[in-house]
Order: sequence, then C-alpha cells, then structure tokens
Amino acid sequence: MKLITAIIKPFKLEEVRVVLSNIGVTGMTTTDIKGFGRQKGHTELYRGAEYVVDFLPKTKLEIAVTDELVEQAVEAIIESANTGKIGDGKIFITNLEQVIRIRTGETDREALS
Amino acid sequence: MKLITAIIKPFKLEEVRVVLSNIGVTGMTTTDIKGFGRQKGHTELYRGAEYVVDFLPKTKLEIAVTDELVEQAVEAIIESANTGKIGDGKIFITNLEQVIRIRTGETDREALS
Amino acid sequence: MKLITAIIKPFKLEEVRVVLSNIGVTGMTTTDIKGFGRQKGHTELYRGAEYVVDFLPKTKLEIAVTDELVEQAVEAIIESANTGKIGDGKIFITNLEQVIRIRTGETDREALS
Amino acid sequence: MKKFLDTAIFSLVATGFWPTLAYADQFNAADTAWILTASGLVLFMTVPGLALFYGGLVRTKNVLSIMMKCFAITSVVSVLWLLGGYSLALSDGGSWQALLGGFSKLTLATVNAHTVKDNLPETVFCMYHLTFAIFAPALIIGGVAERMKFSALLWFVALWEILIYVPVCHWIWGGGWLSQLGVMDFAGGIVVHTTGGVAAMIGAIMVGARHGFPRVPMPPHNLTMTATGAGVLWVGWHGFSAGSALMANGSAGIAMLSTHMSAAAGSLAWMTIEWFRFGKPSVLGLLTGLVAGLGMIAPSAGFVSPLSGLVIGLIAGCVCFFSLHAIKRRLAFDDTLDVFAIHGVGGIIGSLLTAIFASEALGGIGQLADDGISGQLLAQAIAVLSVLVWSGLMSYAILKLVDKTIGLRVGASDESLGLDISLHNEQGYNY
Amino acid sequence: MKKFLDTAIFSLVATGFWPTLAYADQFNAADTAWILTASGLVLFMTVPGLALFYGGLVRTKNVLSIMMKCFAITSVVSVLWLLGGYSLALSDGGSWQALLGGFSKLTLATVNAHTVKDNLPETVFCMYHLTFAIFAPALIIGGVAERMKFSALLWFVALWEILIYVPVCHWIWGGGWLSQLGVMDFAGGIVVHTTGGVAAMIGAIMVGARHGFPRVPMPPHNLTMTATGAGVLWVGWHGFSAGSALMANGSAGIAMLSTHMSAAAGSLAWMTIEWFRFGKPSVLGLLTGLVAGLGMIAPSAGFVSPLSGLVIGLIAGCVCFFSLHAIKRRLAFDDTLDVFAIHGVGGIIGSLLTAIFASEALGGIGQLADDGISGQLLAQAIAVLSVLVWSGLMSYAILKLVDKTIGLRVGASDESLGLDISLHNEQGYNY
Amino acid sequence: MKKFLDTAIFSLVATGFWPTLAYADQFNAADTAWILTASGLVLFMTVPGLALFYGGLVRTKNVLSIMMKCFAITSVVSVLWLLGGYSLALSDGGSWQALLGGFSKLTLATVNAHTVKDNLPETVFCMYHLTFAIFAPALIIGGVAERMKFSALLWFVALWEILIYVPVCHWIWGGGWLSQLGVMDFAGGIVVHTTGGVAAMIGAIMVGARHGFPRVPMPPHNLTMTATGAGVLWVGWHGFSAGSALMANGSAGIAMLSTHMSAAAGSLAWMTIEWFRFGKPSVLGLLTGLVAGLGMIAPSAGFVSPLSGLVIGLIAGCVCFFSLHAIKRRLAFDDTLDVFAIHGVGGIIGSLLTAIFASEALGGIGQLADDGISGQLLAQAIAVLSVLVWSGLMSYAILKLVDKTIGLRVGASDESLGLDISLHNEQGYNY
Ligand SMILES: Nc1ncnc2c1ncn2[C@@H]1O[C@H](COP(=O)(O)OP(=O)(O)O)[C@@H](O)[C@H]1O
Ligand SMILES: Nc1ncnc2c1ncn2[C@@H]1O[C@H](COP(=O)(O)OP(=O)(O)O)[C@@H](O)[C@H]1O
Ligand SMILES: Nc1ncnc2c1ncn2[C@@H]1O[C@H](COP(=O)(O)OP(=O)(O)O)[C@@H](O)[C@H]1O
Repeated sequence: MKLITAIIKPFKLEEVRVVLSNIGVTGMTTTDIKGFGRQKGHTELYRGAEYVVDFLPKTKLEIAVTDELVEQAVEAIIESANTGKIGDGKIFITNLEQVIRIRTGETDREALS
Repeated sequence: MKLITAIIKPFKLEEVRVVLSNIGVTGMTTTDIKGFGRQKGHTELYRGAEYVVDFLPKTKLEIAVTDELVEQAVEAIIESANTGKIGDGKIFITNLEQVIRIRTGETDREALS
Repeated sequence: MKLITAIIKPFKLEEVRVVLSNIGVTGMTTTDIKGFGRQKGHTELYRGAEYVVDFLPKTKLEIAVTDELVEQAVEAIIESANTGKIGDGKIFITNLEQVIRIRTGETDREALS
Repeated sequence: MKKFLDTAIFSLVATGFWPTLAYADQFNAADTAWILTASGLVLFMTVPGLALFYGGLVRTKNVLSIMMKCFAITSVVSVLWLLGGYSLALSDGGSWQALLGGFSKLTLATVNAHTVKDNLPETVFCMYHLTFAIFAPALIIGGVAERMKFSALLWFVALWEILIYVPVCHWIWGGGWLSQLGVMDFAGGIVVHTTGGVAAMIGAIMVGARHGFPRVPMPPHNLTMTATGAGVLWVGWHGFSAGSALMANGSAGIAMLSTHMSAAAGSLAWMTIEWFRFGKPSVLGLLTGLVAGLGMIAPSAGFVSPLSGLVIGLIAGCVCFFSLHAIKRRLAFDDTLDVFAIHGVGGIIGSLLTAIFASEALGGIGQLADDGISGQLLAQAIAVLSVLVWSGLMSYAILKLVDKTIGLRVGASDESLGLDISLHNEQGYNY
Repeated sequence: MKKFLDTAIFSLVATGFWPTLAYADQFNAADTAWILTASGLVLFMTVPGLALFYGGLVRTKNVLSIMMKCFAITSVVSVLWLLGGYSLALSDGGSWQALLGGFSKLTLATVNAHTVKDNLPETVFCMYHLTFAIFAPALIIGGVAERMKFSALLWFVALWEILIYVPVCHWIWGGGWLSQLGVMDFAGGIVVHTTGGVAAMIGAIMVGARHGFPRVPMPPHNLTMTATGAGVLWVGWHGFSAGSALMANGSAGIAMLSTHMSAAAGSLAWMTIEWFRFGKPSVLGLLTGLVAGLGMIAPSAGFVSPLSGLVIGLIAGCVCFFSLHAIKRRLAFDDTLDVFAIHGVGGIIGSLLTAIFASEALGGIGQLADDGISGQLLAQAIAVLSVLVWSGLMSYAILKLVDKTIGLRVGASDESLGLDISLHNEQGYNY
Repeated sequence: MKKFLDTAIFSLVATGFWPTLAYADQFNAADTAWILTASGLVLFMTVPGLALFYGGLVRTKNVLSIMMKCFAITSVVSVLWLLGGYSLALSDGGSWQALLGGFSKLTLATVNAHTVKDNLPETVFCMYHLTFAIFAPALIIGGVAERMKFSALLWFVALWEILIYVPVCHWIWGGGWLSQLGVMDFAGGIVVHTTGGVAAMIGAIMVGARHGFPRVPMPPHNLTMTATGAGVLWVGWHGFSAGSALMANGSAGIAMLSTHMSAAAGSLAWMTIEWFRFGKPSVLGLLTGLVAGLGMIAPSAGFVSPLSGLVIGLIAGCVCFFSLHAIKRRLAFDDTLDVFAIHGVGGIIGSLLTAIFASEALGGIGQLADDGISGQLLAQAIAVLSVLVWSGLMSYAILKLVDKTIGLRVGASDESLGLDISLHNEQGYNY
C-alpha cells in the first residue's frame, strides 16, 4: 500500500474528492496547511508597515491506497487539481507498511475497502 | 523506528494520550484534520440552501516509536480510540529512516527517549 | 528523495525558512500542530477550575529534498531552530518513492527543482 | 414621518394624538435628547451593525471588503450630505418643491447651533436624517458582495445617493409630490428599503453571479458575527423607528413597541416554517425573519397598534421566506445576501399594508390620504411604483456608466483569491 | 422601583427627594426620552449582550445554540407580553390585585399613543418592562447550556414567563402583596435575579450534568466574545438600573453611579482574590466579579449612596467567588455557566442588604417598611423566601411536565456532536 | 465644555447661543436624559469599544491581556474617582482653586440624588465626567501593549490618574488656571488626548520595544474585531462630543455633526493617501483615519461649524498619516498601537486649530480669550505646552518609580509565550 500526499489549491478540493471517489477511493484525510514555493505570496499592509507574506494557504490531501490504485489515483489528482498556473502543488508517494481500521482491527486491504 | 499515524475521533484524544504515556511513549504530535470516509457527514442549511458537509472533524496523531514499541502502541490506540461506531478512524504505519532531536542533535533511539 | 519532517517552535519558522532557502531548498509545507513531549504545558484557569494544558503549539515543516541535500538541510534546521531549551522539537526522515508536480506532471528531481 | 408632519400635525394635535407639542420657534429639549440618542442608534445600525451582520455572512476571504464598504459608505455619504444632500432633500425647494429641495442649506453654512427645525435644533434634525441616508446605500452592498470593485462601489454609491436617495427622500419626507399625495412612510419602508432593495437586485444582475454560484456552497464564515450584528440591528432599529416620531412621546412609544413585536413575530414565523419544512430551525433563519420583520414594519411603525405590528411581522416572516426561496430557486440572479428578497419585498409589501393597518378600526391612527383604505392604498401604490421604477432605472444607468468607465467587477483570479487581499492587501484573521 | 412608586412617591416628593415631577395625566417628555433609551439599553443586554457573554463561554460546537436561545427567548417573551403578560403583571387586578393583575390590557388593545402611565406614555412603560421580562428567562439558559433541547427550552421559558415572572413582577412592581409589605427592589434583585438564578439551578439539576463533567475540562471557546458581552452588559446595565428610576433625575443618577461602582468593586474584589489564591488574575475572573457586582446592586441601586454601591460590589465579588467555588467543589450539579452562584446568590444577598444600605445613616433614601432596618429586613426576607420557593417549585413542575412530554435533553451522540449541528444544522465558524 | 461653562455661559446666553437654560438650582430633566445616555456612550467607548479596537490589533497570544487592561482600568479609575478624583478635579478648590479642587466631595459623601450641579443632578455630572477619566488612561495601554506587566500597569494608571488626569481636568474644566486663561477644550483634546498620547509615548520608550521589533512583522490578529471596535468608538464618540455640551440643545447638535464630519473626512483622507501611495486602500488605514478625525475634533467639536469639522478631519487624516509614518520610519520607539502619532499629535494640533476654527467668520462661536485668534492661539499653546510637559515629566517619574519597585516589563520568555498565558493563565481562543 502507498500513502499519496497531495498539496493542492484549496478551491480544488471538492473536484478532486469527487474524481477520487469515482475511481474507488473510499476515504481521505485533509489538512489546512500553508505552502512556500515558486508561487509568490502577496504583500500585506498594516499602518504603512508593508511586508510580504510568503506562505500561501493550501490543502493537503492524504490518501492511503492499495498498490494497484496508485497510478490511477495520481492521474486523477493531476487531472482534477491542475489549473496550469504556478502553485498547483505537488504529489508525494511514500510506502505504507501497514493500515489498520480502529473500529474492527481489520488490516491492510480490508482496512481500506 | 516507525511512524504511527492514527486518525481518531477528537474527543478520544485525551484517553489515547494517557494510554500511550502509560506504555512508555514520551511524545506525540497532533493535528486537527478533516476526514472523508464511510461515516456520513451532516447537512447544513443556509437560508434554504441545503448542502451536505462530507468532511468530518478528526484528530491526527503522529507518534514516532522504536520498533519494539510499535505493536504495543497500535494495540493501545485501538483499545482506547475504539467506540465501535463507524468513523473511528485508521492507523497507518510507515518506516522512519532517522529521528533527530533538534535541541541536542541526538539521533534515533536517544532522540526518542 | 527524502521527506524531512521537522517539528519546531512556531517563532522559529521564519529563520528556518530563510536558512533552507539559502541552501537551495525551493519549497516547503507548514502545518500548525500541537505537540506533547517532555516540555511541560501550562496551567489554565476557568472560574477556579484549574487544569493543565499538555499540548503546546508547534509548527510542522515538511520538506521534500533530493538525497544529496538531506544532510545539509537537516543541519540547517538544527542550527536555526535550536534554542537550547527543552521543546525545540524533532526531525523525522522518511523515504519518498516519488514526487510529482501537478502543474506539469514532471517527476522526482525535476518536480523538486 | 419626519418633515411631512408639518402638513399633518395640526389635525393630529387637534385630535389629541400628540399630547405635548410646543409649537414655538424654540426647540423642545426632551425631543432633542431623544433624537440625539436615536441618531447614535441609527449610526450604530450601519457601523458596526450591518458591517457585522453582512461580514459574518460572506466567506473569510471577503470579510474585510464588506466591512470596509460599510465604513467607506458612511464617510462618503456624510460628506455628500453636508455638501448638498441635506439641502436638496430636506430644505424648501421653492417653485420645484414638488421634485427637489433648494440650495439654501448647501454645505450647511446656514445651519448653526441656534437654527431650529420644528421641534428640534436643525443640526440634530440634519444629523438624524443623515443616518438614514447612510443606511440605505449600505444595504445595497449585500447584493453585490464578494465580487464588486471597491472603487466602482464608491462611485456608484455617491451617484446613487444624489440621484436616488436624495430625491426620493424629498418626495416623501421633504414635502415633495408624494407627501402631497398623503403617502405614509413612517420610518423608510419606501425611502430606505424599497430604494435600496431594488438597487441591490439591479446591482446583483449587472455585476453578475459569483464564480461557482450556485453550484459551489458558499456558507457564512462566522454566524456568531452575524448574530451579533442582528442584535445590534434590533437595538438600533428602535432609534430608526421610534426616532422617526421625532419626538419623545407616545407615538415614539408605539413605534418602538410595534417594531419590536414585528421583529419578534418575523423571527418566530421564519423559525417555525423552517422547523416544519427542514426539520430543524436555524439561527440564520431566525435572524433573517427578524430583519424581515424590522424591514416590513418600517413604513407603518408609528401608525399601527402593537398587535398589528405582530401581524405585520408574521406576514414579513412568511412572505420574505417564500420570496427568498423563490428567487433562490429560479436562480435568476445572485443577490448574495438576499437584500431584494428581504428589504425590497419587505419594504414594498409593508408600504402597501400600511394603508390597511393604519385604519382606526385596527387601532391605527387613521389614513392621511382621502377615501380611507382604498385612497391610501392608491397613494401607497403610486409611491411604491414610482420609487421602484426610479430606483431601478437610475441604478441601472449609474451601473452602466460605471461599468463603461472603470468596470464593476474584479478579475476572476482576484475574486478567487478574495477581495481582502486583492483589493485591500489585508487579511481578516491572523491567528 | 417602577410601579410601586405610585404608593411611595408622595412622601418622597414631600421630602424633596424627587425634584421635578409633574403629576398630571400628561407624560413627561424628558423622562420619556430617557426610558426610550433605557429600553434599548436593556434589550441590548440580552441581544447581543448576554448572547455574546454566554456564547463565548461554551464550546465551539454549541455557540450558536446559545445565541439562538437568547434571540428566540426575546421573541417568544415579547409575543407573550403583548398577548397577556403585561396585563397580568402590571395592570390593576381589582379584587385579586394582591396576587395578579387584570385583563384590561390583554393584547395591548387598550394601549395606544395617548395612554399615559404615571409620568410616561404607557407604550414606553410597557416596552421598558418587557425588556426585563426578556432578560430574566434568558439568564436561565446558562444553567442548562450545552445539552438542553431547543424545543424543550422554548416550552419551559413560555410557561416560566407566565407562571413565575409575571406573578412575581406583579407582587413587587405591580402593586401586589409584596409591594404592599414595603418590599424594596429597585431594579430586579428579586424579580429578575432571584427568580432566574433559582430556576437555573433547578434546571441544571433536572437536565443533568454534561457528559464528562467535571472530569473533562470544557474551557470557554472564545473569551474575547465573553469580554465583549461583558462590556455590553456593563453599558446596558445603566439602562437597567438608572432606567428603573423611570425618570431622568437624580435618582437615576444615583442608580447609575452606585451600579457602576458596584461593578467596578466586584471586578476588583474577584481579581484580587484570584491573584492571591492562584497567583494570577484571570480575565474571566474579573468579568465574573463585574457581573456579580451588577447583579447584587440591582435591588438597591437607586436607594443607596455610591459609596454603599462600592461596598456592595466588594461583598458581591467575595461572596459570589466563594459560592461559585463551593458549588464547583461539592459538584452537586452542573450549573454550566454558574448562574445560580452569581445571579441567584447575588440577587438574594443583595435584596437582603438593601434593608441595611438603604438606611439614611448610610446615605440611603431610607426604608419603606415600618421599623427601619429590622422591619425592612423582614420584608425583604419574606419576599426572597417566597419568590425562592415559588420559582423553585414551579420551575420544577414545569420541567417535570416538559420532560414527561417532549423530553428535556438531547441524545448522547447529539451532545457529543454539538448542538449547533444536531439541533440547527449549522456551524458557528467556517474559516 | 463642561464646568468652564459656568464662567462663560452668560455671555453666550446673552448672545442667544444657548436657547434654553433654566438657571435655577433645579436641574433640567431633558439635559439629564441626554447626559445619562451620553455617559453610557462614553463608557461604551472603553468597554468594549477600545478593548475591541486595540484587542484586534495585537497578536493572538496577547489579546486577553489588552482587554483585561481596559476592564481593570475602568474599575480602578472608577473607585479612585469616587474616593477623591472627582472632588479634586471638579469641586471648588477654594484658595488653591487655580491648581486643584477641594476635599468637600471626597467619597461622594455629600453628593446625593438631590444635589444639583448647574443644569444636571450632580450624580449625573459626576458619572459623565468619570467616563472621560476612564478613557484617557485606557488610551495609554496601546503604547505599551504586548510587553508591560499587568501589575505595573495598574500602579501606573492609578498614580497617573491622580497626578496627571485629575489636575489637568481641574485646570481646564474645573475652573483652574487654564480655564481662567480662556482655554477652549470642548471634549478633551487636551484633557484626554494630549495627556494620554504623551504618556503613551513616554511609556513606549521606557518599557522598550517588543522583541523582534521592527524586524519581525507583527500583524493584527483580527481586523474584524478592530473594525467592530471602531464602529463602537464612532457611535460612542457622539456621547463624548455631543454630551460635552452638557445639554440637549443645538450646541450638542453642532458637536455631533462636526464630530461626525471630522471622522468621515479623516477616514477618507487616510484612505485616499494610501490609495495613491500604496496602490490599495486598507481597512486599517481607513479606521485609523477615522479615529484621527475623532481625536482631532475633540477640542473644538461644539465650537465650530460642520464644514469646519470636515476640514479638521481632512487635516487629521493627513497630519496623523505622516506623523505615524515618520515615527515608524525613524523607529525611535515602539509605540505599539500608534497612540502618540494619532491621539497625541491629533489632540495637540486640534487644540491649536480650535483657536482658528472657532472664529465667527468661519461659522464658529467665537474665541473665549481676548484678542481673537492670536490671543486664543496663545492660550491654547500655553495649555498644550504645559500639559505636554506635565504629563511627560510626571509619566516619566511614575514609570521610573514603578520600574524601580516592581519592574515594568515581563520576562523575555513570558513575552514570547504571550501575556495571556503568562500573566492570566488563559487563552483567547479554544476553537
Ligand atoms: N520541496 C517541497 N517540499 C514540500 N512541499 C513543497 C515543496 N515544494 C513545493 N511544495 C508545496 O507545493 C506548493 C506549490 O509549490 P510551488 O513551487 O509554489 O508551485 P508548483 O507546484 O506549481 O511548482 C507549495 O506551496 C508547497 O506547499
Ligand atoms: N483511504 C484513506 N486514506 C486516508 N485517510 C482515510 C482513508 N480512509 C479513511 N480515512 C480517514 O479515516 C477516517 C474514518 O474513516 P471512515 O471510513 O469514516 O470510518 P472507519 O474508520 O470506521 O472505517 C476518515 O474520516 C478519514 O479521515
Ligand atoms: N515520539 C514522538 N513522536 C512524534 N512527535 C514527537 C515525539 N516526541 C516529541 N515529539 C514532538 O516534538 C515536540 C518537542 O518534544 P519535547 O519532548 O517537548 O522536547 P525536545 O524536542 O526538546 O525533546 C513535541 O511537542 C512533539 O510535537
């Protein structure tokens, strides 16, 4: 199993969720984060003290999937989260050694179904 | 070393923390997240515009542990976070290549003690 | 590639970001989290009901880097985030199997440049 | 009732309706005390009342832009009022008195501490009316929230104030042609709510819907803020209604009671409908019904019995609930904060109902136009219709002009980023 | 002091205490101006004052449910007041005047713009008293917060208003048996705080403790909201206290000063105790002492000297601090927002202290009952005790009835999910 | 204008400026009604007005500490006012009347419901002035926010009140030497804004800059809170200005209108400058200009025409904008919330401008000192200078004393943790 971590633009979340559901992903976890990258932040102004805010609000999506779903899921995310503008975000893939469903104690494939 | 990531119901946090402390876990990190899964969200109503909120507030717990503690920690979490109702959450286990304590530069086992 | 996850004191974020930029890290992701560890929390008081708040506000930094940058990045974080006081935080290193840039579909090294 | 009292007061005094009225060219200090207070209360309705009410309803990224607009409108309108608005609205227009006031009070140069207007120092009279002139355009921003340019809005409001509010105020409260017809508008059902409600609708249509509307849910970002604003509106409205008696007397008392009952009944009506229809009553529903009740009673507050106030509130809760849902369903336009459905519809229906509930048989003070209910209904209908057409057409013309010159709307990426950062380089919250 | 002035006023006038009082059947416009204002101020105490104060103290997931209750209570009580509450509380009851008012003012049909009540238009008198009738039951929700059903609360409040508030108001301010005993209650120490405080305690016991109480800490979710509410309460309370003079005169001035001093002293007392006991003074502590001071001075505000107000505030801060901690420690019940410890205890002690501090020797206006302090103390004790028993028993009976029919409490999972979503399908915040 | 009216009133009455004034030893009920209200409004400016305005501007971790200070100052000053402040400031000082009041009103023992002060019950006069005595020191905390100890602040404020506010108030409003010079200060440009602004600067310097200043950006944590506070300040300021007429008359009306216009113009001026200079207008800029306008008009509000009010507002917006930026750039000291740049500079310039704009040629009421503008300008300059020096020196001395004894500032780690937790064991928000 793999853990897919995607950093996306917040207003894309709903779209991504729908697309992932369609290909059979049954669960995911999202976090409000702030990202720093090539996309420039904005300037803020407080009583004349101008300063640059480098960190931009993004949404982090974590999706645990079985190996055979990885490729499809990544493609789905790329397609739905892409706006073609800088700052669309990144996808990270790490290996998941085990997954357990707390309620039932089921593991791995069963835990993800 | 392993990184145990547990998604649990927010009101279970205190209980889980106590149980983990008891088995010798000395630190952990928590994040407020929103989860999507089999548990149904609720409907919200704004001036007649009804819509479904799919994402539910959950708490993510990240615990770095030495290999020998993994099993015990997982069991402790399952026991204390379980309510038997849908939405209790998941546990993910990934491999940790290195752990460093910033203050002292100690690594791995020392960093976790 | 590796994913470096660092838990640091919130007011150190700016310093760490600058140092990392200097050594060539082009992006990072931050999350407001609450940490539990050896650093003692504080007591709060509400109409005489005193209780201890164990979880302290920390910032989590996630940085995906190519293998050759790992050591340098870790050192940079240690140096800039260190206050010498308890609660300075931890660094976790995990293996990253793949990185993809959503906008272009570029992967790995290209995605991180 | 304002200035129009001049023409009607004597019959009322004769019938014993206004118990104490010293009609010298000396002001009445007690009335002054009350109207000083009432001015503060109506100002309170806009800043921070409406700023909070509206601010809570938009998304986080636009909260400051809404609050900014409330404050900026207050400032711009105040300056215009001093320069010429007051004079054109409420001074004597001489030969064109039917249409507009005169120039004698431009810059308020001829108004000072000992100028008296009926029972009040003219400064106080001028200040009190200013607070109404502020509230009306502030209402409008609810219709165009989350996408209209700040500069465009300021131009629009400035022109709107002079071309719509000022003349309509004159027609009804300044002795103009509608007041001569005997039109009854105690606290602005026509002057404030109809003018503003219609303009909000036109604005919403011309600026266009927000991106994503109505597919993407855009829930209020902070309902506690909205509730706070609603509380401020409720309290402030007592200055709006009871102040409109321009005296500290039983008429003010009736206006306060009727207004209060209408608000209470409006909120309960809306709550009950939601409870039956959706299974649960919502805070926002209750507050919306409350504001609907406040808006609908405005034209008749001091003319009707408290019990009639209650009935008007019930009508307000029901009618505005259905008008809001009808508009939402037909999706004709994105009136973001439902200004037309609540203030427009409420103001119009309320103005017509005034003709009925003012009847002495229902405990009211009686109609002012000839021929009782039917005559008054006719007068009210004429007033509502002409104001509706005037505000609609002129709002359209102004918006067209502004659109052609500086443009009405921010760009798509600015809208998506949020107006707070894109227009003001600020964020509401930095927790 | 309200209606009871009728019986006592002449002696005061004779002694020169009330400098200007035109006792014709004409109202006094200056007094009217002030009471119109004071009505707004007391309404402000509930919406949004108490809504903010209480709202900030609960957890995020229940904030709207608290605010909703404040607004809904305001609406429901207003309608009841119009339909019959006012008539039963404050009109003449004829042969059963000792117990209850009459029916002559039902639906306020006989109240209009020229009806006069002593020195005020009756509309204004009625409106002012309504704001008290709203505040009392709104206090109660603090005791049952975070778990009581909305529907159950509405039924409870409606019945409570009619069966408890209205009669007690009549007994003390409507010329009923307690007023005939010479009981002194300037601004509602008994009528508002004792009735409400006791009901909150009974409610807290009968609804039961929140899940997890007292093991799980349930800290306030937003103390800035609570502080804002406290500020509104402080300002609004000046309408509550100084308005209760029902005139714009030195008695109102004394009431405002004494009240202000009591609030100040209460907050400093609480702060100091915390500082000594816990090492640090807390905002919530200071605000709680403030409210305790405001509550305890209510019965005596216009009767005592400002310096006595200060002393009463010191007593309030100390007594309520210890009553709160005693209740918290004994854990007898989960009075969520400590309504009984503050308003109940404060109102009761304050009502008794009135007998002492009203003494002319202490700069007060003197006792109204015979035999000076001891006689007055007896009268006050009788009043407190009977109201305590009446409110306690009747609250119990009503809650029992509501429990048997629709149930008092939401289910465990709804409570854990939070009342905002489970009862109202809304969330306070969507940042 | 306050007490100083005593000496100046007769000429004004003779010129017909004050239309109704019953100069008996009977109070005027209408004036009383208005000043009761105005007292509430000015109290409202501090709690919760300033608490919100300042609270929103600091960082999350210090929000409660700011609000706490506003409330605690209100309480402490109230108690001091009762014990002796009022007597020393506003009672007759006999042979040292030029410098300080007397002891006859200590503890307000000789003030009761039938004591009259000119046209008001003395209780009301005393209460109204108390609200000013509260607002002045509350302003100061903006200069030392986010680092000063709570205990140190309380000591400082208590001493400051007695050693600075009370004498200055006496000099100008209590019949002291400055009032004898004919100094004009309608609503506290010198008494409140100059005293407070200077003290804030001295405080900021002596406490030292916050860690990280000016390198680390420290943006406001909640600008909606600040906007709400600004709205409350705007409304409350009408009590501050129009209340200072101490009557419900045309002078109050002029004060309200001029103040309102100054606020409007100040906000527009600041907004416009920002728009040109930074490309975008900010909410905080607009609100800052608003407050600058309110502050600068304070000394002249009731003396000048509404149009002059507008001009004064424009000056306020421009002057304070540049003074703020000059101070920020020179980085001489960390006046956290820019109290000196806005209130200090505004109050001083406004007090000098009073001499000009009060001219009858500009629609004002005329100068009080001899020799027209130049004579008045001299009087104003003397007043401003002596108050500036007095407040500066004494503030320095008090702070030095407090520093030597208990220390002014929290430790570095407490500052980094935030004052809410380190001083009060609380957090603003627990979402
Ligand atoms: N090396 C990195 N490690 C972790 N997160 C990153 C990294 N680089 C970028 N990100 C995240 O991805 C987001 C988008 O990256 P950015 O460079 O702005 O644009 P793009 O995705 O188009 O290359 C950033 O805001 C940040 O959250
Ligand atoms: N595939 C997944 N990847 C990441 N997080 C998941 C995944 N499935 C579930 N979750 C997380 O676990 C939570 C609980 O899952 P859910 O399916 O509702 O119930 P249960 O844990 O009882 O199976 C979700 O809210 C979500 O945060
Ligand atoms: N075993 C762990 N797993 C995950 N996070 C941890 C662990 N131990 C510590 N942390 C995180 O690191 C932070 C600092 O740890 P702490 O023990 O307080 O001090 P130090 O870093 O100086 O050892 C904690 O607040 C927590 O967020």
